Amino acid sequence: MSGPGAVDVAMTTPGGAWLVAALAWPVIAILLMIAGGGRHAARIALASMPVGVAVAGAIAIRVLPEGEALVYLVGGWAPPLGIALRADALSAVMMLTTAIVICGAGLYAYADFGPKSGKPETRVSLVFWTLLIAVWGAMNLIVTGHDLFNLYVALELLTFAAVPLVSLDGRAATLSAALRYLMFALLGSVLYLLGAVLLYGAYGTLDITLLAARVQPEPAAWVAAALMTAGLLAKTALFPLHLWLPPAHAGAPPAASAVLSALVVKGSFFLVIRLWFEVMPALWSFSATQLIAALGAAAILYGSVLALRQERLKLLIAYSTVAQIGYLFLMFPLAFDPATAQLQGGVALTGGLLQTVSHAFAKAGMFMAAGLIATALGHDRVADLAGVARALPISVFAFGLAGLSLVGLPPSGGFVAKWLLLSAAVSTGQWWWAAVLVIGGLLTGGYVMLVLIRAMSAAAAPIVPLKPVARSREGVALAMSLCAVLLGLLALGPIELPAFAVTTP
Amino acid sequence: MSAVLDLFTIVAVTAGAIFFLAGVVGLLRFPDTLSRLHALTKADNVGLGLIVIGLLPQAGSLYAAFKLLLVWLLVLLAGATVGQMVARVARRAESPG
Amino acid sequence: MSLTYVLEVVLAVLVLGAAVWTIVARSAFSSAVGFVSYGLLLSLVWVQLAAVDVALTEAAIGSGLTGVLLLSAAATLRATEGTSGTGPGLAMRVAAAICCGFVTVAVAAVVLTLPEPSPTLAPEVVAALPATGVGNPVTGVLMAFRALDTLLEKVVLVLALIGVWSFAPDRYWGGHPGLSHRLSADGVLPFFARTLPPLGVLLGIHLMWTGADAPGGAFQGGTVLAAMWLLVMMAGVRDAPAIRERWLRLALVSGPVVFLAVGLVGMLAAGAFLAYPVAIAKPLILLIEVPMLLTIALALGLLVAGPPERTAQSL
Amino acid sequence: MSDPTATMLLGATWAVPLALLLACVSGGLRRVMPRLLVLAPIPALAAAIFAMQAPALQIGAGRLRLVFELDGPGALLLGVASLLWIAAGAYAATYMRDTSNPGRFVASWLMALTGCLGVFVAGDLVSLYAMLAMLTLGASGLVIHDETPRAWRSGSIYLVLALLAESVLLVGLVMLAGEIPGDSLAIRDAAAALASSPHRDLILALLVAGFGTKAGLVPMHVWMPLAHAAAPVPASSVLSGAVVKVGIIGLIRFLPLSNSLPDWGLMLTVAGFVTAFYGVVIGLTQRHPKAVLAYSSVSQMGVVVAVLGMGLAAGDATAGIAAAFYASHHVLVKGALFLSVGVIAYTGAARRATVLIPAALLCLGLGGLPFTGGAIAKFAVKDQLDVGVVGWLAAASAAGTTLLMLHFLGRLALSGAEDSRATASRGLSVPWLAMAVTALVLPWLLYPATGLGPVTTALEPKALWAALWPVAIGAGLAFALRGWAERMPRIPEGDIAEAIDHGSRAALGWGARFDRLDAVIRDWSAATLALLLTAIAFGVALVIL
Amino acid sequence: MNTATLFGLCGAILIGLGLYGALTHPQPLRKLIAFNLLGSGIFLVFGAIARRGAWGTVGGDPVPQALVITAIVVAFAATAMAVALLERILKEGGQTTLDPDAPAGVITERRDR
Repeated sequence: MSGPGAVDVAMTTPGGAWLVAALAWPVIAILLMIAGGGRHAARIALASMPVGVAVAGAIAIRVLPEGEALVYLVGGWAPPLGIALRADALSAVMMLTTAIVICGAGLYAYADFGPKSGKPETRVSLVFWTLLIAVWGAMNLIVTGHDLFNLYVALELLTFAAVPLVSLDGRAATLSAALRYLMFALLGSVLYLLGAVLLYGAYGTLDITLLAARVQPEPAAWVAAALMTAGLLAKTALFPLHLWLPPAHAGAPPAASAVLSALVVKGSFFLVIRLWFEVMPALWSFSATQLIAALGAAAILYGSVLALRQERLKLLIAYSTVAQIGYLFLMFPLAFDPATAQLQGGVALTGGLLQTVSHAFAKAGMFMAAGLIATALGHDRVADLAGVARALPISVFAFGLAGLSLVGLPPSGGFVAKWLLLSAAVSTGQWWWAAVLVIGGLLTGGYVMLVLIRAMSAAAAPIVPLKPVARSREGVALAMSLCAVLLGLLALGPIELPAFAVTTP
Repeated sequence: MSAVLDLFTIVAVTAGAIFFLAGVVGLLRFPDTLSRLHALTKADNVGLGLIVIGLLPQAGSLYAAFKLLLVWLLVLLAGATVGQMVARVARRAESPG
Repeated sequence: MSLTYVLEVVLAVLVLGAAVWTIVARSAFSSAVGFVSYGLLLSLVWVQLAAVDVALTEAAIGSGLTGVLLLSAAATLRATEGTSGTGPGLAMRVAAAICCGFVTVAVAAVVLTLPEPSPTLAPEVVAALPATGVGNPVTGVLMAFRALDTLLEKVVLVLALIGVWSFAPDRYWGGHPGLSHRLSADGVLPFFARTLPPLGVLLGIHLMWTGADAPGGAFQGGTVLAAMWLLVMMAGVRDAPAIRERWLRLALVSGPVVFLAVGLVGMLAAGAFLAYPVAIAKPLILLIEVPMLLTIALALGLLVAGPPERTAQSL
Repeated sequence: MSDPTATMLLGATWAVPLALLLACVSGGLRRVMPRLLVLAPIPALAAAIFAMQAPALQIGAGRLRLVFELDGPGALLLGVASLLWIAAGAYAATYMRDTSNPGRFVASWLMALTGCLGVFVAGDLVSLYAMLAMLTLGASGLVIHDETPRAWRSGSIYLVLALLAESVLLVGLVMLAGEIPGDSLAIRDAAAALASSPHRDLILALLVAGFGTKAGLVPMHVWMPLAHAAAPVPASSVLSGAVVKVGIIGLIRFLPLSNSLPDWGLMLTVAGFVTAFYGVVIGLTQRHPKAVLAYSSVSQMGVVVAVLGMGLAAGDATAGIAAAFYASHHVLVKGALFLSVGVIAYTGAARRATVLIPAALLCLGLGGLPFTGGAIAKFAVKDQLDVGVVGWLAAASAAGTTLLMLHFLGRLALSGAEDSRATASRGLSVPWLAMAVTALVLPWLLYPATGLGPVTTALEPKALWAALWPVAIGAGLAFALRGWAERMPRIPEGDIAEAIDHGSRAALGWGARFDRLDAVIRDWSAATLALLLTAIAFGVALVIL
Repeated sequence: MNTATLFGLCGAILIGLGLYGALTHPQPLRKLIAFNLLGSGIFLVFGAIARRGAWGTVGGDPVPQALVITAIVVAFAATAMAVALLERILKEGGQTTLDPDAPAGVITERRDR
């Protein structure tokens, strides 16, 4: 049945039910874990992961080939009354990334948080797995949600899942990091909510497609756009709103850091894309796109320099995230078409998306490798890494490969992304962004090499790991980094990269 | 008939209001916590009681009247409890040791 | 200039006054007290805005439960108030005031320039309401048109609870939240806590039941139940349950489980996820709301009770 | 050899070393790897011999597909470079036997090897850039290998300059890619598109700056003396012999030689000769034989660039192959001479002649002594350099080179082992002698393949005289100035590198400022204010466009 | 000025107040209270919008009203989380301000959990 109030011809497309599956399975898994208790949580989580991968794959197979979006009207109620779910190419790519990274994190974390036989339920054994799957579910909702308020709930879901992950080890430092993260994230999401409220007041709907058709350049839209953008940037930790990120990401357990840095910040970034490219592509002025990219550029330079100055490996990686987030925002001015004064999908958007995905894999690999190094050494002082390369060659190799992608050297996905962004900058004649890309690459190379050279230098005495490091976990880290590198080989295929262009209704 | 009832209402409610006023004055003017409390709880309970009684004739149905009485009862209960607790705290605070 | 309008202006002034008080109050405790009264005034505002359901929710959750949380936190944290420093300097405060003022002005400008006639979904809701079998449009929106939000928000509650629990020290995991320290049999509060709950439970269920057609619903009902439970726990009549209890976990998830199950059945029976066959829409909604009431009551109560602070053995 | 196999060789050129590199992840393989280094470049040698006419190897179908192919200059340089890598690999197996950190050495070595040989077969922009990056990472690993403070400094300066060069190149390549019509990033199409591009000058500037740094053009030469002096002997041998040639091949491939650009030609020629003489002058002030050799490399690359400059000015396409031939001779000679430095360190006074005599032949050969490989190399570029004043400059640089190389010979003679009966192990002396012989003979065998004319013309009296007199002058000067070397001012290796140190120190100071700034920005109130300001800024940006 | 506009403006002011409190108060708990103020201000604006959407017998657009109910519950959950975190930090003797903690999250000697 279809809501009588339907103004819009939105219809559930064949295969749309997969979107329901993408939301339902994580909820089921979470409820099962809570009911089943921590002794079974790990098994339930790992068992449900194949399902999640399958669902993500099924959606990708339907969406990616010809970029036709899947739509599902929940309860059969068409917007504006009901809520629609919609998955386009962007969603599919993000879904796949989420699936792979979280599966990696799960396998990696099993040794830390897996069930201890005979023992009663422990705190982490329930909390970690529940929240890990919750992050997955929240990401799925964020990339498929098509209703601004529904997306607000998704954002909060993501925050509530992410914050406890930060303070999982219960040390005072990480607890305050978590509190800072929670408070700032809440500020961000209420600003987003305020914007959504104003949009409803002006246009009487929260559905993205309907809004895109109704939004006019007028005060309501301007204020809403500004507030929502700022709020989302706060959750994405774009410079100068990164206060919470370094301690939070550096303090969390490695598997959690990987998920936080690779995915969670991308959730709110994804909504920025939706907002700018889909809800109000015609609202943005040239100066606005320049402004957001200027923040990105500042983040790149600033974050990289601070990464160079960190004494702790995990903080270095966290600041590298601050810097890498900056790259994501360079695509906005490059996607701005002065002729139509519109943001348009194309090479720039593809580059930005590719940067998002390859950074997700690279950063996951880096944090996992760093975690193993820290476990083996008992510390993660960059200055004292000598000899690690011989003790943990695979981990260091994984770190190196991830670095390759962050620096943007071929054949990594990072390179292709950089190449696309550069060519977009050149073709639109915005040299300054090209310069930023290049300098950022140099600085990144600086801190990656800093770590690698230290790790490869000979130790006074060969290192004996404090704790044995399982080959399988090194393997997971390596796999993540390999994904980042092999992503570049996608570009070898005949895939029509601009196929990722957002289909503005 | 209804005029009488209205008159009754007016009288009762006004009386109740006066009790409230007295209670507030007591709250503001009395020297120590306990007597303040005494004034407040008593005056308010009686005041609310009068108002409720006054409103009973205006309540359209028996059900509504019952609800009004229930409200009064609940307030009495809560007022008594809270008064007790505050009094204990006050005594603990004023007589150290 | 009608009398009600004057009253509304007074109300607005009172609300703003209470708000200012919570900001400028010297101690966190009095600020929290201010927030509670602010919340109660706000629920009157909601009534004036013809949103009785919201008024109930605001009074129960926005003012009531949040108030309990803030008050107890203020009591606990009183010790640290001095340590947090004096906050930013004058220049920062001025800059902050200017920026916040700017935001206020911007929002106000939008409020004043909202289009006439205002876009509204009320007609659509009224038109579609019969298909849901419920009479209260708000409940209709919550349980049918935007059921997904409601379902997810149950998940949010449960997840937040897991988060709160995760802040417990490892040694207390599985134990009791730290509300009551000793079980006292006598005293006024315990008496109160024995007398009131039966009535409160009745009221809670009543609110949930009438919510279908009149103001009210699972949230408001659940909140009342949660309040009763908290009263019982705080008075020490019953100890807070150990969070490792299997029944507790099962009861917690029961709401979302049933909701999700009905939703999935809807895919087969009514052709869409979270769609109800028109014939049995209302019974289904009630079927969902009963376990939801339980989940909400438990989740809200435990969220206030906080993370476990005593091992399960130490009763 | 059939085409498909030859095409496969193009892939094996870089795939085989890469496979060995990946194998280093396993500790067991890492231990035997030093003995396998000598095998890694063999596919490249085969490719250089057989794969010149082979069809290009294409990987992938998209616009960013990888293309590998071999043109004349590429084949020439690939062949001699692989020879040097083989010899140096054998040499390293012995020389690095008891190094502290063999794992990193082989890893860096194979990385540099992959990149260096890969550059010569790279047929498209992406794979070219990839190989350059790989080369940089490996080479810097080799430079810092000894982990002395000197090595760290040289390594980091090298890394910074190389990455800088690559970034500049990347921008140039991306711009160039924008000019290529249709879906192709092949280097030949890019070079074709360059000449007619509206951004021609900007792109050329970027490319010349990038490849120029790689080839050590003054003033981007700083890294070369530092790196080559700091690296272990076999490493500096390949660095100075083979690795610097990636800059040359880059210039050869991208400069639009077939259509004349007088301004750019002149500019390059001037830059080339400045570099040539600068290298000689500074080199004369150096004490360490490896430093002297490094400066001679700077000078020689200057000559090659001058050749290309003249070719570009005249629009003479043969300049490419001529420059490549001249450069390939330098590969062999410089590689051999660096090896000799390691050999003589283990050779006592009694047997010193066995090292010095071949070294002397090579040195004079570099100056152009008739009948040496150097003579034919100089002869190959006469068409470019034998015109008017340039001819005199070329002759002067030849004389200067002779002088510099004799200075090197002197320093080499002083750096022998104390024990007069000491003798270098076969593992060192055999590769060195082999390279020496190759350097003297191979150019004569290769010359016909370049299609620059018959060898016999190089043996006519006129040609012999033209080759002889600059060498004689140089030798005369050396005799006249003997002993002056001690009185020369002492200029540190990498002369102007001091400036870079000052720069880096200043940078560190700035870093500390960043830390303080971060403490401010990450203060809660400041960040929240920033949040509001961001919102307001976007609002303003939206309202007033 | 009608009821909706009156309380809409009231909400706008509350938003400003909340932001100011969240920005300037040193204690996290006060920030939290301010944050709740900010939230309720936003809800109030939404309520005003709902009121403007009154139609026939329906006193206000029910969709925003329903959304506000959901949002209130979410805000409560957030507050509960923050309070729990705050009290735990107090017990751990951690700092109860939100200002940058230089060594946050660094791994000193790894303690086994």
